[in-house]
Amino acid sequence: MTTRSTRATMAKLLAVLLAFTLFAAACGDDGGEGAETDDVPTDADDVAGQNDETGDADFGTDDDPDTETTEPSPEDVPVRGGTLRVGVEAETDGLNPTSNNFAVSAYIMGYPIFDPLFYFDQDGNWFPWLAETATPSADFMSWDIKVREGILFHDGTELNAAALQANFETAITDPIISLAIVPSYPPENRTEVIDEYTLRYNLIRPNQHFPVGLSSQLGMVASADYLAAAAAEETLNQAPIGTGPYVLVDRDQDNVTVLERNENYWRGTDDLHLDRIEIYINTDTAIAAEQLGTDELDVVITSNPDATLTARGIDGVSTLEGLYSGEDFAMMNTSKPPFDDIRARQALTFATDREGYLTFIAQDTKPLADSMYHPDLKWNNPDVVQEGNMPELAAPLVADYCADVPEMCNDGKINMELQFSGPSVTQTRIMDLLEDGWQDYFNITRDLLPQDQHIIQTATGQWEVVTWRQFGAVDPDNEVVWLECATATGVISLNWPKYCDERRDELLFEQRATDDEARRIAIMQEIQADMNAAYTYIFFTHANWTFAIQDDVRNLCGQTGPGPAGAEDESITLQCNNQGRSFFHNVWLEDAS
Amino acid sequence: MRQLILQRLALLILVMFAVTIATFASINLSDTPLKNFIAAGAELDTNGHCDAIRAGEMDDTQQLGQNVGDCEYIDRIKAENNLDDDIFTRYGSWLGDIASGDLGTSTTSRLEVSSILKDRLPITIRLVVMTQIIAIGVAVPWGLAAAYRANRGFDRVSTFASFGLLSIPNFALAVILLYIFGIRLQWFPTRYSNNGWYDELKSLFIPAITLGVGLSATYQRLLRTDLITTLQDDFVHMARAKGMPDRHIMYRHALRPSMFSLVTVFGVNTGALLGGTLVIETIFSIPGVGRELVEAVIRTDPPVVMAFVAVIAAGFVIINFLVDLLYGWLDPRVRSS
Amino acid sequence: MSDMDAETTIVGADVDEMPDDAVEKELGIGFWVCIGWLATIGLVALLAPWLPVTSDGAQGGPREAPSMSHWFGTDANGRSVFDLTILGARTSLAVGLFAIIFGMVVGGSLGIVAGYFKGKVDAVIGFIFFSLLSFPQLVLALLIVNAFDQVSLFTVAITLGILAVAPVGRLARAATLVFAEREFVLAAKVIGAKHFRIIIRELLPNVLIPMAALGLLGMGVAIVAEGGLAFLGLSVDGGESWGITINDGRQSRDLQENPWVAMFPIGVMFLTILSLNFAGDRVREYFDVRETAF
Amino acid sequence: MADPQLSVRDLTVRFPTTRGTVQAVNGVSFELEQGQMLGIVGESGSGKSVTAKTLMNLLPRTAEIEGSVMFDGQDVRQAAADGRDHFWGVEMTMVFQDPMTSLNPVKKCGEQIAETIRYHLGQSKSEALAMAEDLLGQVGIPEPGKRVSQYPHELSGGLRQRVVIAMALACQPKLLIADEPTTAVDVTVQRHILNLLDSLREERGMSMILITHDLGVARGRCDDVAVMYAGRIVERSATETLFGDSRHPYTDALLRSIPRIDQPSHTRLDPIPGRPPELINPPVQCAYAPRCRYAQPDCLKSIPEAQGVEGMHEFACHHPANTDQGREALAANVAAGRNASGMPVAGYAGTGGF
Repeated sequence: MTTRSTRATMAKLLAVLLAFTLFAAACGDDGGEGAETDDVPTDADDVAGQNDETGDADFGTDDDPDTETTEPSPEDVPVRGGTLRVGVEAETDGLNPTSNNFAVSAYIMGYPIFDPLFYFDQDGNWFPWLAETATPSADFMSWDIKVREGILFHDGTELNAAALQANFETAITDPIISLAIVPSYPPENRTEVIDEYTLRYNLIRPNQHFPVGLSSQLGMVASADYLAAAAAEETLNQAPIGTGPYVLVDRDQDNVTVLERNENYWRGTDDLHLDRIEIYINTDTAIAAEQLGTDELDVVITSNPDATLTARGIDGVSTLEGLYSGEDFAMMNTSKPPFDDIRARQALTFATDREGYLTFIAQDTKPLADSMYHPDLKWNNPDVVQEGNMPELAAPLVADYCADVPEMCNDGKINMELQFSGPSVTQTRIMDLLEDGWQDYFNITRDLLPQDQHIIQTATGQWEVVTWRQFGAVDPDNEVVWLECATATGVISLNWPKYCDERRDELLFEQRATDDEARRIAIMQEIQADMNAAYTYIFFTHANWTFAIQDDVRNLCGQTGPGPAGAEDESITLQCNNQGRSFFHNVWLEDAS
Repeated sequence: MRQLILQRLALLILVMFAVTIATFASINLSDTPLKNFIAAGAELDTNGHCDAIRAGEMDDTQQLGQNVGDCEYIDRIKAENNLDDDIFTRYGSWLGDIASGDLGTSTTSRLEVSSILKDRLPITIRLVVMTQIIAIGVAVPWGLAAAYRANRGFDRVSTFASFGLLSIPNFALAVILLYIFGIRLQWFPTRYSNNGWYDELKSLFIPAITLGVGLSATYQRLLRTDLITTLQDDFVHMARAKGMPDRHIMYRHALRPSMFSLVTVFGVNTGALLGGTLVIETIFSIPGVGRELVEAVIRTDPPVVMAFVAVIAAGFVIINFLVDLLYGWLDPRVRSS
Repeated sequence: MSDMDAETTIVGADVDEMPDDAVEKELGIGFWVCIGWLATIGLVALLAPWLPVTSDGAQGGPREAPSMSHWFGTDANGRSVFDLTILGARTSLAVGLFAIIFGMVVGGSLGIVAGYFKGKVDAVIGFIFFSLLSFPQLVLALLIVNAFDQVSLFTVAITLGILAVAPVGRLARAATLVFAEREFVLAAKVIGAKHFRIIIRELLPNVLIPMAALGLLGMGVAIVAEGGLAFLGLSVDGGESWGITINDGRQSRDLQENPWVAMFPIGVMFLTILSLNFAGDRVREYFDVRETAF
Repeated sequence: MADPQLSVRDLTVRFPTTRGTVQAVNGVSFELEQGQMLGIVGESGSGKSVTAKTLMNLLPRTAEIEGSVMFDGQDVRQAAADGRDHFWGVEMTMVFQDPMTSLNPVKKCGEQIAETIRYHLGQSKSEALAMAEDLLGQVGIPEPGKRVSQYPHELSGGLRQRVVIAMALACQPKLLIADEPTTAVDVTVQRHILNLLDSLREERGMSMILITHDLGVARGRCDDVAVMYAGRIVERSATETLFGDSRHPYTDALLRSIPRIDQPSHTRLDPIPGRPPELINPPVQCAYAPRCRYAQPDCLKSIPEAQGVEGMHEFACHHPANTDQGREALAANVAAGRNASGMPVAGYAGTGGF
């Protein structure tokens, strides 16, 4: 009926936008409303297997003295049984990877249900999981993905090329998910079934990194029968069917999602230690962290500094903190006044209280950021310095601007709108803090919007200043989409500030065309300098996605994916804490009975 | 009796109209992402590309950036959402759906509103019932004890205490109790859980206490005042003259005729609680009606908001009707008139 | 509309020779203590712009314990909780006062008109009141507040004022029904006084007394409701109120390590609500107004 | 002579209030023999009901009580202090003036009677209900079987008072106190009720105290009458003595206010000029003096002691009526046109025909 499909469309429209956002910024700090699909397939030119970057950013770091990590010791003997209770910050609209946008909480629920086609090892290199091989053509214009034989979905149907194709076709015709993939494919003949288990993907540009894109939501494969059913009955988006080690048995929205061991798992069930995984939604993550102390949860995943601090303070709980998970920043819309004028952008930047942000908001759980890369990462340009806390420099700029554009000023201050999402205590605190710094030079009107609307207004350019979280991708090529001129125009722009710089475009595409790492580093460093000079972003801090874990939870970072076909036992240790995402299939509880 | 029921039914229907129209109007006043999106599309289409595309003179994929932003897509969304219809037409179509038993689908989770309601309502009802049991369970003995020795030591202290309890904002109490009993003492869980009835009861206990404390003070005060009046009645003296023990007189004679105000306020509060648990549900992460409603309002999910508000308002009317029936039980004089 | 506002008759106790212990009525010292507290808070709120208090910028480090320089300590953003409490009083009291005045003006007028004219007018107004009451209160507030782009003090006050209309109105109606039958009103009718004149001269002064008692209680309710909205994150944008400050300091970590952020405003709010409740109750008792259902 | 069944000695009841202490009952003494009927007569505020409520242990806890009350050799005040069970309701009981309010409106009549029986006599519910039905028959209620399951509001005033009486008699009390049992019922049923009480008393050999403001009601029923004024018994004697030869000017005035003394009055007392005195800090004088046609200056100086024949005819007056002393005082006041406290005094229109 009409109304239903309408609403569906509307919801999809929303989700589309979410799909684009690497952000969580706004809200991530507080209640993790964040949607992060950073693995947007792009025509990256890194060749499979040559991925020697060690940019496995999201790893337990040792640069923070407070951080403890749980390292599995060889003597540890797995204990079978028990229920792992995981707390996440937000609910997800659904768990159908071809039509729901996946944020952290969806990945937490989704990875155990769906095996991905590819994933990353400890060094950040991709390896095939459901896939057996990934074979590019000589010009990297097409890739043949062959899946392992004999794998069954939870509904008993077989994983084969047809299933793969069904997933791809559903995703690319879905208004949401298609946005992320359509640009990389030709209008016709996007996929071809080569044989029972092999599907060919045809691209419009050479891409050496194609499998990377199939490590996330887009690489999760659902049963074809299920997808057909879900297309007809949308509530099935809450009851996904995959091939994974755990099966969804119950889902009570906004409360708990329950998974149980898949006794027919294709890799065998010997290493699936947990009987059951329960994922709880708790929008107040500081309370969620307390629930570790009260033994109501075993693991809490959060980006909220208060929660991180709470977890650090609980006996018997350790934290696994990832500081390469992106950056928190404010940005300005350069497509309309006042921030089309660099003087206004500079004034705002100079007046920003970054030190206050570090002290009051981040509470030293995450370091100040100067650019889109953490200093530990090779891509970082150490010469770039994010300005701020220099209000004295703002005054002449504002006076100057107001003399030229009096209609944008009142009482010698520039009028601006500060848009943020909420309601959220942390967001409000951030706004209070920023406003304290800015209000001497700007007349600030606040615009508090619900998450969805905040994203839409931002994507459609109906904003002046927002706070955001973004970047942090393993490969810099994945950042191109946020920075290129092509996405600075249109109804929806992924280049949020709508800032187009021809020179930067050239650099971005040069980077994409080469596999010379030194050159790529040089390019990225230059781009960081350009971004800094354009005054479109005001970086605050690097983000910190924290896993807070009870000590009896073992092996979070020792989990493995399948080895090469025919040698599945030669399992590969997985990357741990990937921007708040994790698997749980090899985890065990020390005190499970 | 039949007339009373018919009258109440008419009232119920009228109230439903008033409440849903008001809700529909206010939820449609809110900006929705959709409206903003279409507005953005229209803003960018100043040079009339969409008209050109509609006329088939232009290839739509080249215009307006991304494919979702294309004209066809915008047109389709507008049509599907009846955005060109006026608000009355849209309200009418909502009513039509309701009349045919279709509460619609959430605009975000795409779940049937009826199934969301089926999940949420029982939890809130259980919370409200627990709250009222606690409130009444405390208030009745307390009111009896206070009225029994009115204006004496216990009564004075209890009057003071009741003012105190009445004056604690329940969100503040929630925060304090959650901290003390959930986190420090760990006697009760800090969030809703429902592994069996005992588990659920336990997890709803502190929220119910939080809501019940203020209510019990309200009830106690009403009951005490009425009891003091009743205790001056001759039939109470008569009962004493008959040598009935005090306990018997308090419970069997004085209590029932003194419950009118209490029952009235009890009814009003039960109705009000159905829609009044939202702050507590938010604080204690209880997936009940209130929390869902808050979230639905914030994310602008009209079908959910409409259905939930309608159910709560209906509950209010029905409970008040039941209270009217209860008067009859309390006092046979009402019954016969 | 319903039986809820039916006047309950107090069964006359046969006190016969028993001395009537109805002491000479007085408001009592408690009442004046409460009024004193309210006056102090009100005065401080009124004078806040001229007091050395500010919510702009950090006054100290984050979450500093109470000290001589920050009597109530500082919050997570390093702002003085004492200052926030004073500035919050401005919002909370203004919202409470405005809401109840709105409720008294609108609800009171409707209630008196309904009670005076009775009949169809009464039925219509009674229906409006009943509908307003059957609307879940905070949800109604939520809907109204959500419909505004920018939540200002005025928005919140009007919203809570709308909530106050029905309870105040029903009380005014019930009181009017009683007084409309009294001799002085009947006498005025007999001598042909105009309706408007009767309402203003004869009814209003009498109906105002119970309304004033309810007004004090209602102001407390409005202040708490504002706090509730703040807890849902929907109070005044960028403003300070007790609810907002309490909400800022309510997380368990705050309660454990820096309870002052939430506890001081809770204490001040509690005392204020207590004073309003107590003073309202005394006024009610003083003028012998029966405790009402709402 | 054996001890009387009920003996009240120097009963004093005070109520502390914020304005001062109310002297509700002041040194009241009287006796009642088994099977006899005593009338206590007085205006509102004379202390008659307080006296009755003292016997019934119905006074508020704030009341300060002195003196002794003995019933059948048992100390009633001690029983009250001990919270004795099965004393009130079994030994003695009371009927109140207003049957509309003395029945619990929310309980069925039968139930209200039965609960007493069940509690005191330990009968089962059905037995008690059967007994209740029987009692209703005894007090002359038609169709008792139907009445048992009716609510009080479904009965007429007269029937209700009969239900109250049945309720009071449920446990065969030895003493029944009837506090203005007919004031609230219809004129036509007053006599029926009084006669019913009288015959029940005789049947059961029960003692009774009839409290009334109407001397006419007492006449012909009561063996003795005590007249109370301002918390004191001002005159006490056998009924016939009182009617024939009253001594206290107050009694005299009461008698004069009854137009036809040989018929039960259905009119209220004609008001005696003035109002009963304040009971808080009363001046040391005869309380009746301000309203007394006989009052002389000495009446304003001291409270008259009881005189006359103890146990037969006692009165407390400096200038008793129907004595020479009284006649002199009255004549002097009539001559002066006013009494000692300034109240205007005129001669009676007719001579008293007693």
